[in-house]
Amino acid sequence: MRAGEAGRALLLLAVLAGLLLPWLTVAPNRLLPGTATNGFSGLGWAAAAALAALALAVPRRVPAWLGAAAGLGGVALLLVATGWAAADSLEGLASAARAGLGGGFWLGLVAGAALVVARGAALPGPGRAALAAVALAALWLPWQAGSFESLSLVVEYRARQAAVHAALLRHLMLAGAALALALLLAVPLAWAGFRRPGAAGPVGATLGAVQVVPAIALFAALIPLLAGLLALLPALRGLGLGAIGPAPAVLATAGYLALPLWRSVLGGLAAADPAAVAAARAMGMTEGGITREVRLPLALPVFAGGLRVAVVQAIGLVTLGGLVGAGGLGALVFEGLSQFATDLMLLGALPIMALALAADALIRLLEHRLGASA
Amino acid sequence: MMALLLAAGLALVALLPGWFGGFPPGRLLGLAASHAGLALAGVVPAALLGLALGVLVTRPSGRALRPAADALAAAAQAVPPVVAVALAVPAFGFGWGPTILALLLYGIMPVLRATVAALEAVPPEARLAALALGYTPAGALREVELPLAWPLVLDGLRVALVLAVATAAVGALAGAATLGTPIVLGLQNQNQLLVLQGAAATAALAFAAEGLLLALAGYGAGRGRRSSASPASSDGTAQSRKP
Amino acid sequence: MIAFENVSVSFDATEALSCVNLQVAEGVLCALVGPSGSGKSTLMKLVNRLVEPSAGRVLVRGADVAGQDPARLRRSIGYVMQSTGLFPHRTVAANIGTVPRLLGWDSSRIATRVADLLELVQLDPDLAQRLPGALSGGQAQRVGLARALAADPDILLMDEPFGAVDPITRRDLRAELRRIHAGTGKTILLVTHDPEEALELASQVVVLRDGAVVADGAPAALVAEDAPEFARTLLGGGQPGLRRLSLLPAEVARDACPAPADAPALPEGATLADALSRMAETGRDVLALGKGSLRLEAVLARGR
Amino acid sequence: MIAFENVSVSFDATEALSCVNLQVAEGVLCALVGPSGSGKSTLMKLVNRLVEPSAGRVLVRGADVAGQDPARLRRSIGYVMQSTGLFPHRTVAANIGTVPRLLGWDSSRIATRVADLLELVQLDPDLAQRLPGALSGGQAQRVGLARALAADPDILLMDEPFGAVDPITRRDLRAELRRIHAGTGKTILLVTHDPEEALELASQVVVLRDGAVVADGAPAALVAEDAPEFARTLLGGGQPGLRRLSLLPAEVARDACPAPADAPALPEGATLADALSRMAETGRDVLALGKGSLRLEAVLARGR
Amino acid sequence: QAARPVVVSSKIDTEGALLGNLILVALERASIPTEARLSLGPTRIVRTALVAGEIDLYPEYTGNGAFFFQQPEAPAWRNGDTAYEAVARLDREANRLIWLARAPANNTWAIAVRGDVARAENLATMEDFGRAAGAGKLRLAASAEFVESPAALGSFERTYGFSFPRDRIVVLPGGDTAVTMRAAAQGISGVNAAMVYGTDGAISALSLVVMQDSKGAQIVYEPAPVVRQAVLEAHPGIRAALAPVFASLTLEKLQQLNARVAVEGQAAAAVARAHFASLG
Ligand SMILES: Nc1ncnc2c1ncn2[C@@H]1O[C@H](COP(=O)(O)OP(=O)(O)OP(=O)(O)O)[C@@H](O)[C@H]1O
Ligand SMILES: Nc1ncnc2c1ncn2[C@@H]1O[C@H](COP(=O)(O)OP(=O)(O)OP(=O)(O)O)[C@@H](O)[C@H]1O
Ligand SMILES: [Mg+2]
Ligand SMILES: [Mg+2]
Repeated sequence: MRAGEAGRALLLLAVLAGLLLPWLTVAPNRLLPGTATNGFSGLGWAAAAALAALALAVPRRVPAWLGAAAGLGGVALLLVATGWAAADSLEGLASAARAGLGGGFWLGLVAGAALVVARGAALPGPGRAALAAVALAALWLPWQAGSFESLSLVVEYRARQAAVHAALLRHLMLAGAALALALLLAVPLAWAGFRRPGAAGPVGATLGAVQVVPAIALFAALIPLLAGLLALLPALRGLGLGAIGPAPAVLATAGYLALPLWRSVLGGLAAADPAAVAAARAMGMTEGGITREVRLPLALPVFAGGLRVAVVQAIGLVTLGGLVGAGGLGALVFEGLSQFATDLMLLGALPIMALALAADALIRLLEHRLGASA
Repeated sequence: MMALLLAAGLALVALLPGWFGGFPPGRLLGLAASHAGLALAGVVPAALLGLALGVLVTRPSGRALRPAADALAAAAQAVPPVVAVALAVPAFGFGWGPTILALLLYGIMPVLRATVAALEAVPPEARLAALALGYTPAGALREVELPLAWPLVLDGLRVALVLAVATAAVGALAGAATLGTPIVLGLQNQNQLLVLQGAAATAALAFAAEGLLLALAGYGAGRGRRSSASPASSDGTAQSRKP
Repeated sequence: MIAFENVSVSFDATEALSCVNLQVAEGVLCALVGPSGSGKSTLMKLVNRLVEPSAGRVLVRGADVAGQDPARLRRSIGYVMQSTGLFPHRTVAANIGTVPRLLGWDSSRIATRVADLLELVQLDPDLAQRLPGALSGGQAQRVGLARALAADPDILLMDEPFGAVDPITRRDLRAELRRIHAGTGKTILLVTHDPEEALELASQVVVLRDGAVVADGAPAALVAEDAPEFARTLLGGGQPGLRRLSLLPAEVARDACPAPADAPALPEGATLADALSRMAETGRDVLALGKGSLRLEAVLARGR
Repeated sequence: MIAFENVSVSFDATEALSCVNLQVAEGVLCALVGPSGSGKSTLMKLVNRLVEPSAGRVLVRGADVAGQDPARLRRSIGYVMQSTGLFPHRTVAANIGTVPRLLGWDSSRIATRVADLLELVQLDPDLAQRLPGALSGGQAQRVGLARALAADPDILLMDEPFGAVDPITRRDLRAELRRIHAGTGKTILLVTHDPEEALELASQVVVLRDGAVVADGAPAALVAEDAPEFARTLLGGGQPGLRRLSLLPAEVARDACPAPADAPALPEGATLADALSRMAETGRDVLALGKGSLRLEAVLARGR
Repeated sequence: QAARPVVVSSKIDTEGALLGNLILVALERASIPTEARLSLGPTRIVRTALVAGEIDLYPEYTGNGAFFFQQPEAPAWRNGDTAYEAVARLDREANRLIWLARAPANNTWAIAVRGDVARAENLATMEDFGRAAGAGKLRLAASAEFVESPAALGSFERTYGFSFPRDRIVVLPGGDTAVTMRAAAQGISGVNAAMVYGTDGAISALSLVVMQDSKGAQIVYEPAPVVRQAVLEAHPGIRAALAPVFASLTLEKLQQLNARVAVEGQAAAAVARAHFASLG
């Protein structure tokens, strides 16, 4: 499959999504399944224009910047037109009526975005930055203009705006704390395993064993464990440790993160060019010096790879904190779950995905920098 | 086979309480069978998709899709399986459907990452030699790149399988008969014993699956290299356990 | 057999080859020499389409390679790399049998061929079932050579085939190659860093510099006084006179008159440089060569 | 300066060295040659305790190394590896300054030293801030050499330092090393695969085979007719007579009588082999050498 | 102790959020300092937290005492007054927890059927349901607890003399009524009957019809604030502040308020504030 064909496949996916799957659904309230309209009949001329713009992004003859810009325009137009169509479809209905986004919309959005990313990847650094800025503007302007206010997802957001913001912040803090704790655990263990390869096996097995415990069970099992611990050592309460809330969430998440981090640190330490290590030794560096000055710096790129996995996992796993009173976006998700309200679940889940993607991109950038300097 | 020993031990932990008022062993075994089937049904498409994507984005023609594929896999990994299950129920009904979707989303990233890393680790000389000898690109992939990448890919598959077995427990929330059933029941009724039984049984199943996968892979590798006198065709566990 | 017509190759920013014109006739062993990065490997890879020209044409057996199926073309051309490029997951026998298998030979024919090739490159048949990881450098190079020869291609490309082995093994492999070339009459393109190797093995030497052919001719011509300065320095190694002598068989200076009875004898196949060395060792100015003799003045006269 | 007394080294099953006795005097450049796996690297690593003897003693500057702190010992001995072993994450300047930094020099002194060393190994000062990845093979080798010289050690260990570079660069680096050795009078242990290099650079050549010293002496002695057969074959390369001539400066055969006016001149510092090459090139049997002359018979007579 | 704010919590479901917010508003108006830890988790977590002293107060259902004290068969739980008295006594003695005045709304287990099915089959009470159960026209979505606990489906079956074919039940181990109701309303996997709670707001919005439990087969679940005795002593005003609020929550009122959150998607806090304001 040539690059152009990949693009064509994505375009086809977007078209099929629009043709065959529900794009917008209109329901009398947020619980009932709505009646679906497909993308093209709902969006009218805008759908045709958006698809034309996306189609311009496909051929490889078109320069990358133009292709990316056209694709971006197409995606933005799809979004805005969907917002307008939602407003139209709610005209004259009761206030509880909702316009939800269907599977076709999401699939079309993903296909369109993938097309833009694929074209944008060919741009030089500043070009990519500009593309990202334009993409943000293309979302921000219609958001400010209220184009999306009729979408059920936005209605849910408006109903609990402050809570969503607080949850986002808290989610980040929880994930950060879990990551920090996991690092505190994994780095020394990896170091020990590197110095004494015999120790690596059992440590790996232990950390691996955590992975096989179902997450819901681990999160919940930590509560009685912590409660017992606190009953034995009430002083810990003074440190802000509680059986409910952030403590079990952070602990359980850290437990899952320890393995990828441990692996990447260990792998990174072992990855140092043996010639460089031999040279360091031959020049009279002590073992500690060799580690500090040669192994660790050379391990950083490998380590960044493991960190990326761990960060994405942290952001995903901390969601279960919503079950143990830790708050965060997980609380929104589980509130949505308890009402079986799809849009409320999405309101929690979409920012989680966005956070994960942002963190992934950020660390990738860091990795790139490290890779370039090493 | 340490994994299989562990599995046996954990299975005992899971089953024993059944005779002292815990979850009945017969039902637990039934759930385990269904759990295993569900995990397999989720991990097989995830593995195939992850492999296919990994191969695609390492081809010269698919390289442009690499960032998009990475981002998609990361996003998929970030969706908590519980959420994926809940979102999928209206479309797929109760039972296996939504769970398989969640497992699929969760399993792609490890396989994709491992496949990409493994294919990139194939010595460039071997790849060049394959082309220079007159392999078609597909032939070089099939006969040179994939066999050389296999140990690392297998590692990714192992991770995906273990994750799938552990994660399939959430299927209980969608009404699928899995080892998550005693866990969720125990959580609701504050019965720690049920939670322990479910968790131990799940872990046992995960270890057993890992052991079986490695045994199968070791068998395959052993057959492929049976005739070789080299020490390279060693026990798969030792190799893939290395970080 | 192989012709480059106005060929240029660009990689992104760098121009690896510019306007190369070159003919290599059938049965010739042509050595490509030049500093690192001068484009030797690139030139060689044009022949089996591992690299595509950005301008110009490459003709193999009279036909433009651009129109040929790459996989088919490559199966018809042997290729030996410096780093051997053996498949680490396949046994020696399977490595050697790769191209025959791609060509669809039946397995008994492949087995026979593998056994023949192991003999040809003087490897113990017991090695056939080893994996490449368990071979020494020299053994691996021989396997690489055998693999390239497997389907009996009429063209052989060799990219620094002896770069990674120690000088003793290297001398053996060089002799091997000479023997195989003499025995099969294949057209061989050989990249080497070693001027001595180029002069000793090749009947045509091509000197590359910064992507251009700066000299192309018989070895002796390239170390002659009128050869391009760069080629002379590269190949002559500071003693172009001796280098020339080392290119000439002793016979060319033979004198029909028999040598004195006590004159040291020169073995068959020796070069004029060998003769000079022997004279220095023995302190004599006449050697016996076959039925005739070889005199110091006659030897020196050939160095011009 | 360096002495091995009945040294043996075993790794698990293999005996890498057995009963080696060897002295290297102060200021000597000693070349270690031998086939792959013969124990050259192992012998060298004994000196800075990268390898410990399983029997026998290693003396450096008169003291047994076994009693010395490895890190201190190593800082006092320069070490250059074939694969350079440069730190890929550090600039050229930081790489060169490693040992001075370990020794606690202040940064301005290190900076001065680095600048001096870059000049010594003839590298552009602009390279100082590059990372090793951005260097050519020859440049990287020079940086490795500069790094080993940084703290002005009186002993230098060089393990195939020029293995990975092309022959033109290699010739330059060789000249560099000769110059540095002549200028500083360091004791140098040099492992090389290249017999020519060993003969050209070293004042002492040690031939190893299967972990034992099979020959040890001045270069000329090892290609003489009475030298051990193995050493002769390894070093002589089939032309021991010419090899001997290439080890002798032209002056040894000079004739005080002036040469004819039209005789070609031989440059200062040329060897007898150079003279022979020049004679072959020009077809003359007399060359002008300084105020005197050099005759063909006199040259050949020295080949014995 | 007096300076420490009262940590108010609630379960992670619609009604929990609503009741928790109501409690918060009421305490705020009574100038009692509060700290909100609403939607903390499922019953087990919130209950554990209260017993452990991590939180001070949350709304719980009287009938759950049957399970907290492991006596699901005791007849006391089947009557509103006796259930309240029993749980209040047991918790005070065992855990020093005080049950404050309860709401007159029974959030008990019930079974609801799709409106069209109910009309076609003429289903209105559990007797009707029992008759239709064996006919193979109904498929029930329910939590594992509902199906397996003798006090739930078992009690219905015993009281009304029917037995629901187990192969026609979609069992959801963690199943919430939001899911079961939606399944029935939407016909997911062929479901047309659902386990529901009496006060579920979505019942009418989803066009479901609740089968009347005319014989009182179920344990009574009336919501009431439960508070730690020490905290109540420190803030005696809590009792008076909450009593009128809970008294206002009749079954219909609670259904309405729940519907505003679950069906219309208003924030629980906003709904709670509006209701509190309407009390005057
Ligand atoms: N795939 C490639 N992409 C970009 N540049 C390349 C590529 N292959 C070769 N080059 C560049 O083309 C030039 C010629 O390279 P080539 O490998 O042909 O040199 P060479 O003579 O074989 O050198 P060496 O002796 O080091 O093998 C070099 O500048 C090299 O960096
Ligand atoms: N760390 C080690 N462990 C085990 N065996 C070793 C080790 N280092 C060297 N040997 C063995 O000792 C012998 C001598 O090795 P050494 O590296 O000294 O050879 P060498 O002469 O330097 O060879 P080369 O020219 O290939 O570098 C070889 O057989 C080698 O395999
Ligand atoms: Mg090359
Ligand atoms: Mg060595």
